[in-house]
Amino acid sequence: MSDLEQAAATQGAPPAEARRLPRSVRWLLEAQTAWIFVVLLGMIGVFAILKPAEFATVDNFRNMAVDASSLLVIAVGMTFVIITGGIDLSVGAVLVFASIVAGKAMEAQGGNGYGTVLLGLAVALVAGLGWGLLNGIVITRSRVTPLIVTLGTLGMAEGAGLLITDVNIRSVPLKLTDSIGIGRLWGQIPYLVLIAALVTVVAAIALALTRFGRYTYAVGSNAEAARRVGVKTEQHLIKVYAISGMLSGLAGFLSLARFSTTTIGGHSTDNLQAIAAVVIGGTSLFGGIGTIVGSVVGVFIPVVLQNGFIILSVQPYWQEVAVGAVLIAAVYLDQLKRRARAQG
Amino acid sequence: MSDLEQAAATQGAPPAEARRLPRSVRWLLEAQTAWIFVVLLGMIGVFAILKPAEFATVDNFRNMAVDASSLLVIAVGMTFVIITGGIDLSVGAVLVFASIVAGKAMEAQGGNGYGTVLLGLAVALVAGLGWGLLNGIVITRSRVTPLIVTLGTLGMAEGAGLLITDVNIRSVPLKLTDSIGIGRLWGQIPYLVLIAALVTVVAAIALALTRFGRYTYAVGSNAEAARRVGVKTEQHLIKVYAISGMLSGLAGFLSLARFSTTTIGGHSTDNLQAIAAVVIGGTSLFGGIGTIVGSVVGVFIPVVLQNGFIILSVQPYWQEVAVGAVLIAAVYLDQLKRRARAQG
Amino acid sequence: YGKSQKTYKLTLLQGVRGDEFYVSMACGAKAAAAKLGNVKLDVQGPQKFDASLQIPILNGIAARKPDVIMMAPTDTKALIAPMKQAKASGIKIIEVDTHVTNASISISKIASNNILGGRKAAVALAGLTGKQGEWFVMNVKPGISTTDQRQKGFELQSKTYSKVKYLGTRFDDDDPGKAASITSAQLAAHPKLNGIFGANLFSAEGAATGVRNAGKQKQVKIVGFDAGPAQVQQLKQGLTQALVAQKPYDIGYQAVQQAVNALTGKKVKGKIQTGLVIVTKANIKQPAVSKYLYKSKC
Amino acid sequence: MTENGVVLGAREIFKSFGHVEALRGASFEVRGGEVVALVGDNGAGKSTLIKILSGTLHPDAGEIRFEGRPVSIGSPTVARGMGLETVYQDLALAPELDPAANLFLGRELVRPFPLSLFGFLDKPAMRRSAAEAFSKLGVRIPSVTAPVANLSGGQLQGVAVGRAVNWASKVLFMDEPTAALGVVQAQHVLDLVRSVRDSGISVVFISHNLPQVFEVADRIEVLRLGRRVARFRASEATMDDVVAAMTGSVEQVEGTENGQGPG
Amino acid sequence: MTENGVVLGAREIFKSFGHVEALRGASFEVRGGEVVALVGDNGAGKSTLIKILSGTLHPDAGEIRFEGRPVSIGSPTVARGMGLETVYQDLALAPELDPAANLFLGRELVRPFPLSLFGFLDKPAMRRSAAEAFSKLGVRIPSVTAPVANLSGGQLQGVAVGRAVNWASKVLFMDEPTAALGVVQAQHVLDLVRSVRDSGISVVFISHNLPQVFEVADRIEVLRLGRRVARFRASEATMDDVVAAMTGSVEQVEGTENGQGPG
Ligand SMILES: Nc1ncnc2c1ncn2[C@@H]1O[C@H](COP(=O)(O)OP(=O)(O)OP(=O)(O)O)[C@@H](O)[C@H]1O
Ligand SMILES: Nc1ncnc2c1ncn2[C@@H]1O[C@H](COP(=O)(O)OP(=O)(O)OP(=O)(O)O)[C@@H](O)[C@H]1O
Ligand SMILES: [Mg+2]
Ligand SMILES: [Mg+2]
Repeated sequence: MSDLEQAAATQGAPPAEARRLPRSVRWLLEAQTAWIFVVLLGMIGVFAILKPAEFATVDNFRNMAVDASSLLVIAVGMTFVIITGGIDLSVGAVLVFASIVAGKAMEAQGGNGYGTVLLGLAVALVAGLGWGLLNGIVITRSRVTPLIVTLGTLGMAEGAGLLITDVNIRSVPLKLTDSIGIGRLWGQIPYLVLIAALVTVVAAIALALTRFGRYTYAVGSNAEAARRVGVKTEQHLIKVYAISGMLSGLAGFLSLARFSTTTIGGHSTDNLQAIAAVVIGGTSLFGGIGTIVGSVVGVFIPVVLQNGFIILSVQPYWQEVAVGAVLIAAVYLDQLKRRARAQG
Repeated sequence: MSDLEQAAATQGAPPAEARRLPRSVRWLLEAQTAWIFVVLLGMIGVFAILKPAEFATVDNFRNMAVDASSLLVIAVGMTFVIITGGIDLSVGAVLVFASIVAGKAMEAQGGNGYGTVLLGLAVALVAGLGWGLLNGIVITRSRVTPLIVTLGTLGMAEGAGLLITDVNIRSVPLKLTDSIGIGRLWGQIPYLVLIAALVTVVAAIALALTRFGRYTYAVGSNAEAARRVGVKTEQHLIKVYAISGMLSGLAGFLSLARFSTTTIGGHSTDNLQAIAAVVIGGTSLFGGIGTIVGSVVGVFIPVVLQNGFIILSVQPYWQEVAVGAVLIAAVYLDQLKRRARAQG
Repeated sequence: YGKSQKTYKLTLLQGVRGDEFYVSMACGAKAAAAKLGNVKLDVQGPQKFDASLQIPILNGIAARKPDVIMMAPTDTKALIAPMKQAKASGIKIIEVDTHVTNASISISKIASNNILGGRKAAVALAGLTGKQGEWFVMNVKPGISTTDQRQKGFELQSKTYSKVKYLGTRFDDDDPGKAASITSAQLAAHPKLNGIFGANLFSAEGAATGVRNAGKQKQVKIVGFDAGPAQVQQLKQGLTQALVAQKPYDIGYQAVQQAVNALTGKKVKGKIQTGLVIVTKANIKQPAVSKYLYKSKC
Repeated sequence: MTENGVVLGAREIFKSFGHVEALRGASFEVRGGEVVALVGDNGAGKSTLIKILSGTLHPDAGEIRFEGRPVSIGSPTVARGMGLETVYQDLALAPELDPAANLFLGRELVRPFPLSLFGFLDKPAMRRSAAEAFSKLGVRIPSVTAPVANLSGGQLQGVAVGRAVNWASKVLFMDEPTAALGVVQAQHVLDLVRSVRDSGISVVFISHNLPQVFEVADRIEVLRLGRRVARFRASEATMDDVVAAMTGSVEQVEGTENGQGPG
Repeated sequence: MTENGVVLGAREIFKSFGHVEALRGASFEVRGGEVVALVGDNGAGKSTLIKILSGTLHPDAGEIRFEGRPVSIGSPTVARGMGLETVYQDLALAPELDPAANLFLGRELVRPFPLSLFGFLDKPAMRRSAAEAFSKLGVRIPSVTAPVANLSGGQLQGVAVGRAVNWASKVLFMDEPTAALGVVQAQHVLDLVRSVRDSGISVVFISHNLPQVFEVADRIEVLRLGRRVARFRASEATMDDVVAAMTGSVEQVEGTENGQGPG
């Protein structure tokens, strides 16, 4: 037995009960995000018990999932950005910009078929990608802090979008609304939810299992160290901001499909909502730590709270107070449990 | 000559020219914030040359100063918070809450004299202080990250304010509006500006010259180290958030005086504006670095840009694009110059 | 020297920029300016309907010293001081759409009545639902005078219907997504819900999306406010069933006329009320109605 | 002072981090006016023990006695109040502050009344006495007014040592204070340790550099896997004895010291 | 290889940080298959020189030759490509990653085709070979899958050393690799240095611990105030010679080595 193994055997061994559980369950229990997930389940449980007929219905869950989908897409990109120790305030503005240019493109193309829809998707993605690249390049070249750069591009994207059209575009192809906007796979799973879920799963895999994800953590944990071992940190940061931009573009397209119109001016708090979701999910604003699963939970907690409180007919102002308080409590509980686990 | 002095003489000596300048000038040149200040002066210069008759008037500068005053008060508190490595999202909501309770208190008291005004001031300050203390206590006790805690209290303060009244209070004593709101010292200096300037100067001195300021930097630089040398870091953090809350309360009172009504619909972007101002001014979001003077400049840059562009009759959307771009450029220039200076 | 006509500098300060209501108002103003010929019109507006954002812009405009500022004050009190200041520097002021409580500042007030608009919305909803059921208002956020008044008007009128249960107001922070999710939840909580008043564009849009998500288009009727292209599109698609339209084009047109009247020494009307129109799928084609649909471009 | 002249004593200290048991019943003593070296392998628990004695960590179990009375060192402030100062292994410096500020951190000099009421700092005085303290130590620092972030490893350590020496009045803990120091600077620190001892302050000296240990220490205590396994009079032990204890090839009976009986 | 067997040579390197001149014309040579110690006082410029040779910093002036050809080491990737690996004084570890991830950082093992296209990490393989590498080094690490943030100083250093040793193929730079190591672990590292050397890789060994230096080094180069002031054959020099050079009381003529003529 080598020193290392010996050390592991005496010091690092998991407690006996955990060893008896199957690997996947153990992983779930030990995962960083497990507890905030439990908190979310707890909330759902409470609401379901209080209002089983109204809250705990397939329809209601489906609606909540749809409500969360576009923010989820943004929050996924934001997770990568925040893990690198950065921040992206421009997401909402890029969303609006992308939906404007995509709408314009589809309007110009005319037609009402899948071709037009695909064109719109491509334009939205490219528009988002463009702003993301701009963010990444300016951040790495100028070394101006991401908060300022993305605040600047926020204004620029918003202004540029409004210059293209200062009113909401309305002639979105019906096909788009019917298919993605309100369509459901097998009549059950809304395509909006499906797309968001797909993006989330791919991102979660990329972050947890690939070299790209590893470098994302490394850059956020110690950028200088990453650079010294040969990670192209600047290139990597550009990629990360590009992804965040592109996902904002996708969210813009989804919002176009859902509302069948651009929603200029309706996304000024998207950035804060996404950041909050990511942080609720346990990602550190200082970088190096975080998971996609956490961000998913972080997106759903406010959605579930709001839905649940409305169903409980809580007064709107009381609701705000309650959401604020429960939010803090949820994150606190999460930390408490995690710390307790760390103490063994 | 001791080793240390020897080393200082050979290595750390300032360049000859700097040594010949008087101390105060040298200090200004070497101060961290000098360059962003030069950038601001440059902007003012450009606008003044382009539109001397309209931009470079006493009236216009006075108006800009008034416009900046209440954000400045908030940004001063935010500077302390960010230097500790924290963040305070609740400022705008606390502002609204404080102006509501102060308005209610003055309404209840009735009367139109200085007594009523002072009561309002006291109530606003206490209300702000209360939320600030809550922020600080929850952050230090629960160890939940400040972003989440202050996001929670944002919702709570907003909801609580609206529970008290969801229509704007309009019966603000005339004395308040006439004196603080639109009054001017010697017919020249608006009291709003005077109060903001006073707060700023006191805060700048406290941060730069007192033990309180030193501990603020220390906590942001290395909280664990500060704790180990006996700094009561938790107590200090509570004080810092209390100050931020109290200044938000003051800003609420000022806004009451200026608008003669509570502005419960506004202020949702005050937090981001204040954070941006502080960061433009060179304070690091990671803590340990920053100055009040920088934040002052950071508050004024967007104000001057907007005012200048309006006077130049730039289209509103182009304005947004331009403000975004110039913002990035300004901070970039600042960094470039600072780096060049560091390279000697 | 030939007798050259003097050019008048006018500025329109909107309550919020990019909103089709104000775009149409600007269109009306531009049309009037083009017709008169000797008017140079500049349009500015804050990003949000917010006094603290509008005042710096007003100050900037005042520094440029146009002859007349036509403006929609975003607060009835907050704007008094800066408007007074602008007036003191010799600029004439016309209030459009909204006004401050101090009536002596402006030379003319041109507006439609938002409380009345809210009442009309309730009347329209009553017509659609047979004066019975459960209703609520989807609104932006408290503290905005125009939407507050619409909500108030709606509430006053709804309470006159004995078979209507008024569920109160929910706020969406001008986020259509939030409006949609609130609507979903309201539908889950109140199965008998059959009427929603969306007090502004995103509120109506989000409410419609929420109803569509829940698949309850048949049961729930939605009345929106304003008649921008997006709202009209919703109406045509059957997402909303009625719109309360103001006449912003007229407001803008009249404002420029009054401004020039004032500058040329002609008689100025101190107060002009422009009316309100209810737009439904049935009447939208009628020229008397369609001419009041808002413009997205001039 | 007390029996045996023990100033500070720890008995049967336990401390775990999650599943890692850093200390498993460690004991330790510091006597008046001595230099005691605390040695042990990496991960033996030396730093953890020091952090507990300086109030930075709290033991899970165990007793601490100071000048004969049982005490609870609840916070670093308590420890400082008792005259215990520490050079931490991670140095515990604030990188954005300058050397003078770091030296006086938590003990700032303030200007005379009435400015003292507001806590106005006397920066020139602090700068002056910091410069003195460092030159006494022979630490060369490019500038007392630039942030310590860019100092070399050795310079940083100099700042940390300077700070602790400046303030200690009873016991000075030094957790590998010479690890990053050059030969000359290390010699300065060893001289300093002796002169601190000669001024009546006890020094706890942690180091992996056994020649240095034997150069300054009066006594040596050896920690292994979270327990004290041996104590030596430096004058009577050899390096091989110490290494044998550290690696576990020999274990003394607790309480004896180089064959001395307890007491 | 080239004249004198010099693998890597630096001549007249200058580097300033603001007003601080860290290197003022420093020269340095590494020959094939040797252990060369680079010694000097705190702040002498050792770390700066190493960072320049490993592509982390760029010199203001000066020439670098690798295997006889002048080269420009523009980035750490270039240096790694040339077979140069470094244990940095600040260790350059990512605290939030685990030891295995740190060991393979920048050189991750990926799963076989087609998963390799997407850069899927082969975590079990990395964990296994990391465990092997560490056990070879004798570094005890509580867990290869927990973040390194909470490791003790010595354990951290073990991780950094393990990483560099694992990858070096021409020259291994070690900037104070034993500073935080226990006696036993330090001995492990010294053994390792020798076995690396014996496998034909040159080692540059920076340390303030002169006994260790004399134990492993074939040659010793001395840096003082940013310049090379002396070179010794370890077998022919004494500690006093080296200390004298470091402190400036004796200065060799550049280019000579223990009295040897140049060439
Ligand atoms: N905050 C912490 N969290 C988790 N484990 C810790 C923590 N601090 C120390 N440990 C673990 O406790 C054990 C003892 O650590 P300690 O730092 O006291 O050792 P040491 O004797 O000082 O070693 P070194 O000579 O390397 O500095 C080690 O296994 C270490 O990994
Ligand atoms: N990034 C930097 N910015 C400013 N000054 C620096 C920087 N890096 C090093 N220096 C300065 O350059 C000089 C040489 O530093 P270096 O780290 O190379 O010394 P060293 O020989 O490695 O010392 P030590 O033995 O203490 O590690 C020191 O005075 C140091 O303060
Ligand atoms: Mg230690
Ligand atoms: Mg070094």
